[in-house]
Amino acid sequence: MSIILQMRRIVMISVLALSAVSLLLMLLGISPLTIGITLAKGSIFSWLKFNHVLSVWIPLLLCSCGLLFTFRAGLWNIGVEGQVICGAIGATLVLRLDNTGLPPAALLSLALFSSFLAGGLWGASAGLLKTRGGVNEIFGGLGLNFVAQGAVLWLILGPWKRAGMASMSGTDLFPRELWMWVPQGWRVAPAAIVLVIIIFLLTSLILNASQFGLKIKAAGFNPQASRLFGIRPNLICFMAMIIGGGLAGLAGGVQVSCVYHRLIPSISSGYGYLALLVVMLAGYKVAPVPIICLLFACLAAGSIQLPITLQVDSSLSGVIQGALVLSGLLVYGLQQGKRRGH
Amino acid sequence: SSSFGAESTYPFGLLMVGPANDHGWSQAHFEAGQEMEKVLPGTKMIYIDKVNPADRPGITVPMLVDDLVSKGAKLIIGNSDDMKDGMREAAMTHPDIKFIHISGDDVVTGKAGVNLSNLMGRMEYGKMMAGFTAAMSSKTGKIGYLGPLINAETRRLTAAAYLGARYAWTKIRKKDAADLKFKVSWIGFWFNIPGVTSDPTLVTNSFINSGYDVIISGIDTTEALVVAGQKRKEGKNVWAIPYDYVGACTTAPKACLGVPYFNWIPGYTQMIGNAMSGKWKQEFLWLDPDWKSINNMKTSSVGFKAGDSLGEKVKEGLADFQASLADGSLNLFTGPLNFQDGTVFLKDKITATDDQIWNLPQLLEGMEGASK
Amino acid sequence: MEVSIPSLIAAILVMAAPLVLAALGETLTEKAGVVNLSLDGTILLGAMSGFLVASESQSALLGFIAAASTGASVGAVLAVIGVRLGQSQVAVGFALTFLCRDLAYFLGNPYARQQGPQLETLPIPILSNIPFLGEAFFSHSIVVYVSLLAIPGCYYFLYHTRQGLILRSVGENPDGCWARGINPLKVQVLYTVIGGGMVGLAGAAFSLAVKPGWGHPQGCEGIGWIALALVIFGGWNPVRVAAGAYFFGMLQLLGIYFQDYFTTIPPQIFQVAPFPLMIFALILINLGHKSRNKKLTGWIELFSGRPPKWLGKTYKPA
Amino acid sequence: MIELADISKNFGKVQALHKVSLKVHNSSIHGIIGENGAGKSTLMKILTGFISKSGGDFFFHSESIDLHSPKDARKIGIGMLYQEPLDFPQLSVLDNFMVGTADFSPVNQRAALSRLCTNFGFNLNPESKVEELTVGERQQLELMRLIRDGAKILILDEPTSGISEKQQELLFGALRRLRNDGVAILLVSHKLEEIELLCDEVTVLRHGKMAGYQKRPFDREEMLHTMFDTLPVSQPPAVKHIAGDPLLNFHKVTSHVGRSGLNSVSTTIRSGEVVGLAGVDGSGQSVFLRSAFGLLQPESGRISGCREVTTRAFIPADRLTEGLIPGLTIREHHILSKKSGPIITSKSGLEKTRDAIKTYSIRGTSETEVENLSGGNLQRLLLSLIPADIQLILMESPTRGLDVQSAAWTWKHLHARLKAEGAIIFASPDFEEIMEQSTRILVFYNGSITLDTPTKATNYQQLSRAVTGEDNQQQ
Ligand SMILES: Nc1ncnc2c1ncn2[C@@H]1O[C@H](COP(=O)(O)OP(=O)(O)OP(=O)(O)O)[C@@H](O)[C@H]1O
Ligand SMILES: Nc1ncnc2c1ncn2[C@@H]1O[C@H](COP(=O)(O)OP(=O)(O)OP(=O)(O)O)[C@@H](O)[C@H]1O
Ligand SMILES: [Mg+2]
Ligand SMILES: [Mg+2]
Repeated sequence: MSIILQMRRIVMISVLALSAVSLLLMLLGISPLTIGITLAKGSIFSWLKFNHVLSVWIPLLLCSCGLLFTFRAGLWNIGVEGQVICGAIGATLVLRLDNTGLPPAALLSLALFSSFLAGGLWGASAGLLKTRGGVNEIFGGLGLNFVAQGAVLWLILGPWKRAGMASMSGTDLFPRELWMWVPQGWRVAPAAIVLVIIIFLLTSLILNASQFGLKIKAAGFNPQASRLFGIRPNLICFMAMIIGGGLAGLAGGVQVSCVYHRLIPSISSGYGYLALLVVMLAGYKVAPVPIICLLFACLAAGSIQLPITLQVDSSLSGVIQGALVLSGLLVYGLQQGKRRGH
Repeated sequence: SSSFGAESTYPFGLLMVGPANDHGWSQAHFEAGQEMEKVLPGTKMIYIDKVNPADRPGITVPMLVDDLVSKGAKLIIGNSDDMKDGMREAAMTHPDIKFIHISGDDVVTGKAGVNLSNLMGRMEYGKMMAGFTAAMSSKTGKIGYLGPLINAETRRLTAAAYLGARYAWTKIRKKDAADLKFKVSWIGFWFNIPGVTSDPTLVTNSFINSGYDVIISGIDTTEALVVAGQKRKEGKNVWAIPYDYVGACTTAPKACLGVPYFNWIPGYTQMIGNAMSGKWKQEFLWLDPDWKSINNMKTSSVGFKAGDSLGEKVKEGLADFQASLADGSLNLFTGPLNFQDGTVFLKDKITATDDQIWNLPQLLEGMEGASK
Repeated sequence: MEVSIPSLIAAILVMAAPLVLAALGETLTEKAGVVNLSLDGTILLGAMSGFLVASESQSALLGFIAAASTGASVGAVLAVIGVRLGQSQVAVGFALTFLCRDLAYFLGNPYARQQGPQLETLPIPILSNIPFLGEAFFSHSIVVYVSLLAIPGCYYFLYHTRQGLILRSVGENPDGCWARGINPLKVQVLYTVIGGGMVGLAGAAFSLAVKPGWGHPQGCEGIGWIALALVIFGGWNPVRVAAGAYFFGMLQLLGIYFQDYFTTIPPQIFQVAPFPLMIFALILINLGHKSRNKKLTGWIELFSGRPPKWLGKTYKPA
Repeated sequence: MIELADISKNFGKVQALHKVSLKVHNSSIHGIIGENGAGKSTLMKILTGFISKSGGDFFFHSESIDLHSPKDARKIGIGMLYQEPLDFPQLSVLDNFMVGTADFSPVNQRAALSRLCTNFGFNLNPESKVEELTVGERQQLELMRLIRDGAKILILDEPTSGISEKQQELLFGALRRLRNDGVAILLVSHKLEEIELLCDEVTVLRHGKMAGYQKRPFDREEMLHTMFDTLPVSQPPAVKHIAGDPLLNFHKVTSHVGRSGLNSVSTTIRSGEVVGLAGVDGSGQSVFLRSAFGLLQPESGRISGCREVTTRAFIPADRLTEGLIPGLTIREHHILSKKSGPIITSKSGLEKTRDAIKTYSIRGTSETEVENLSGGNLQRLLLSLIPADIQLILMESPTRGLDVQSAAWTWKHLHARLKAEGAIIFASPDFEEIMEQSTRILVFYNGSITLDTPTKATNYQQLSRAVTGEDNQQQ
């Protein structure tokens, strides 16, 4: 698809969405401009706030990378939330181990690895439900989300609860040495940033420039024909689910080890669902994902300013995100309609 | 109102765990904060509500403190025990900013830096009155307590309510303690988080469906009162006693026996005042009601506002009860008292120390419901 | 806690009422071959608009009308992008879910936790005095009665009316309908909108009756997903879908009572219990379809149902 | 009563119909006959307004009208029985009967249904689900529905493919009655004996054009000639291969996929053979091919020999949707088809692809996405994708959509690369192709092999009789 068309599309989408939201705001007597400025101020105009943006960007991008795999395989992986939670549980499991004698760095890496594993397993189980149990992956994933939620609640109120307490506030804080290292004046761990960038590069390499990626694509586009090329669509889908779940799980690991330093019920922070919107808006392509993630992260982080400075509810940023995706779908639809010629 | 610190010399930040208009815990803080701007000229409140991971995913207390400080806040109030870790963390990163953590005890336990103080009101008394009115009004002798999460604070308050109820039941109504059912049902957090906590509406409903006719709310929001109001409309003779906020009864006046509430104005005035005038010192404030007039918003940190539906007899009984609590002639935390598991809490004639009350390890004998 | 059965039944009926409405609405939509995944958001938006209009106009009726039309318009958006323009219905549904949810919180914020009208209960004159049944079934708010009537209503419409038959045929084979002089697209659009309307009603049922009031959270979050699951659980059969809704309501309530008996299990767990159950049921159903064992299949056919053939696909007329 | 004048239809580039004209008289059965892809169904679908025509006029009682949808056609009493049944398998017989009726009253409709059943001697249980019916019974149901709707012009598109003799007789009985009641009937078919049994007049279509028209009595030879290109018969195969060792063995293979599936097919394919599968569309060829490749597992019976994927290649008739992966480029297809390294650079596979594009003269670049290729080029691409070391090549209509010389080229190429230990099996609706290219011919009829002969030993007439099932009739 030509760059010009790309550009036209991007412009159309943003104009459509933003004008819709602005109209709504003006009807409510709020100045869209002030909102825009506040959101910008609250996200990118100060180092600390940008740190906050990054702390959203990292897990969001991880989840989105995972989704890129599953979408390529033609799967609707709705289970991301649950996979994030399981990843978080996996990481906590390791970080709660005491007297392992391992150096913190090793323990942290182990935690991240186990979060990938846990998420992957959760993704795999959704895959199994689909391939073996014949449960539509949407509802399998959805159900597993609730199961994962149940598991984390049980852990927090049961085996892992704080001494003498039963509170949704979450588990005890991890000892400080198990917090991922953050330099003076920073609020996010550089290690996490590096990690997510590497993951993204790997994702684009695998999906756009590898035999495996091509096989995923083939299996997703046309399972029946892919068999003529000696591909086993079910197996490929299964692997895609594992990778997708693993990356989501990694996001959970990051949330635990870098952001909250403990396990909380809403550890997934809704990034699983937000990532779905990101990838949809990206038209299931790899390249735009990190930028859209950044945009969404800015909206999420900046939205805090709305109630503080304008007494406007933060959910506005969610409205903007939703409007963007919806107008994205609308524009795609219209353009395809044109190409079909009616 | 986007330019902070400009006209005001002493901006302070308020982090509220719930919505600023929850008719409960957070609203009480919010209105006290607003009052500060009048009481202490030069102060200016910067607030943010719904500070909890469910309502503001991915946002942590330290992040918000960073932001408030960047807006010029010189003192930060965090109003939930849920913020314990975050407040301590933030206090460490901002040594030159003063922090007030409500309901925490980092000062006592020595975990806090010098710039972090704790503030709380002695709600035990409020809860005792709540329990008293409940037991006085109950027809079935079954009192339900809608508990939030389980920790020392909630155990302490629930126990206090029970003691008040048992006193009314045995001493005033002259009934057998064994006939008084006092059941606690914990939802898991200070307010409803769909899919995470139990649904307080459901819990209250099931209380009432099982014959409990007075529901004492221990959570930040007013579901108990709302449901009780509904059930009254359906002709059931039930009441509720909300919590935290002086105006809580307005949600369903007919079903409201009264509300034990916090009034944060005195505490705020004292601590912020000191901080402004450079007399800040790390404190652990656990403020009494002003027994001369517990509903005096200037002076009393804890109050009990009787509801319209409270019968005259009960009103009088309550007055005497308050009086005897006031002159110290009555201390309900006096032995013999046993814990839920039957072990001895206080031997005969022994009265509990503040520390014993603050760190109550279990519910008391005679109460139903989980202790940890 | 010792339970009084009639009041327990009554409580279940109340809890499940909105769920029934939403699930039945979705059943209609899906029977016509369209997946409307936006339920969770639509319910919230309906709850908000219902509460907002009701408290402004002090008329619950207007509130319900507003909620219904909100839901219908959400359905219309899906119909345009997902049915007419042929974009993935799942994608559109998802985008709508989150857009609606946040829109609800945003627009409703000024009204959060304010006093609003709520439906009174209207005990049915004579019936409500019947000892056991009266309390259980006949002393409720209009919402509950409507939800109860909706079940046979829906069933009758689907299986005993001309329009109902057309609706089902479109979901099975649009080409066949086209060949019989029916325009499948029109039908799909129609029932996407109507189904959406019912989902909107469910929202108002929450904010004006079951959990009166509006706030963030309102307390009905997540119900939409449950409704969606129930449609599958009930095998696209209105009666079984409704049964599932009551089953779910019961589990929710029992969770509170179980708290006493299973003190080791946090009561919150019981809220998610229905989902593993649902998945398990689906697997069972699937195995039943696969297995050659006639007995097993026969037994499973009892509570299984095949999705409409055309579910979620976009129909392009020749 | 109805007249079609110069009807044309193109699907994108495909011209399915070109200036076809046709008159339909009442109380007459009009046969439409022609090979696969001749345009029969398309013409009929236009006649019912199911699809729109690109050109031409439509006269009803000699006044010009337009049909925008089956609704319009229904108004003037046109009803069609489609080639692939357009009913609702999940719904009950009665429901199917009632969909779209104005008068919706189960009681009346049930009565109407049973009345029609007795009239025609059909026997359907209103309650049973349609998916439990046989193809024949589903047709009966549709037929009765059309009668109920008062169809004056009945169109039946290949009603007899895959239905039993008994049902066929029932059906024909019904059709004759209807004709005598004054209904005009259009009968699309492949099968000569049906035409001869039933029709009063017949129109032959070839490649979307009118090829001929006859009234009773029919001249069979003439009809066959106009249906298929007649060439000098039994021209010796272009190639001679000596049949070697067994390569693939079918033993009593039965399958129920598709219209007619396979019923206990047994045969052995030997190396060096070029086997042509002849038969009317839907007679079992593609199930045979798919089973041979391993896409379909037979319900019973055994397929042995040449089992591992690397030794087989399959080119399905529906090239784009079954054989290739729309969305991927030519180069990506080549990368997939050959074992190459884990990492793909802008270089990888480029050389091979360029060569392939040159040698197979595919109109497109290495980065063209396959859905943008024309039918002929799709086929060339598929051929170019067949790895070198392949033993067994399976093809459905190998040269459909290729012009004469590229078809010839294709075959030359295929024979050239067919090594001594290899074999080719191809299904084709085109007799010339089979006669010319194959060394051995298998004729399929209703899912079984009715004729297995060396090409030398057979001739064109026998073949065309075999595929239309006449030999069976005579036996
Ligand atoms: N929807 C379509 N899109 C593109 N091409 C089509 C379509 N339908 C039919 N064609 C093409 O039009 C030509 C005529 O098709 P048609 O189905 O009318 O043939 P037919 O005579 O019915 O063959 P058969 O005997 O196999 O039914 C064929 O080349 C076919 O590929
Ligand atoms: N593996 C399969 N899966 C699904 N459908 C199949 C399969 N194999 C064949 N079919 C379809 O079943 C129908 C009848 O197949 P059959 O082999 O009897 O007809 P054919 O004439 O040999 O093949 P075609 O119809 O493609 O010319 C065809 O539409 C064919 O596409
Ligand atoms: Mg045809
Ligand atoms: Mg064929």
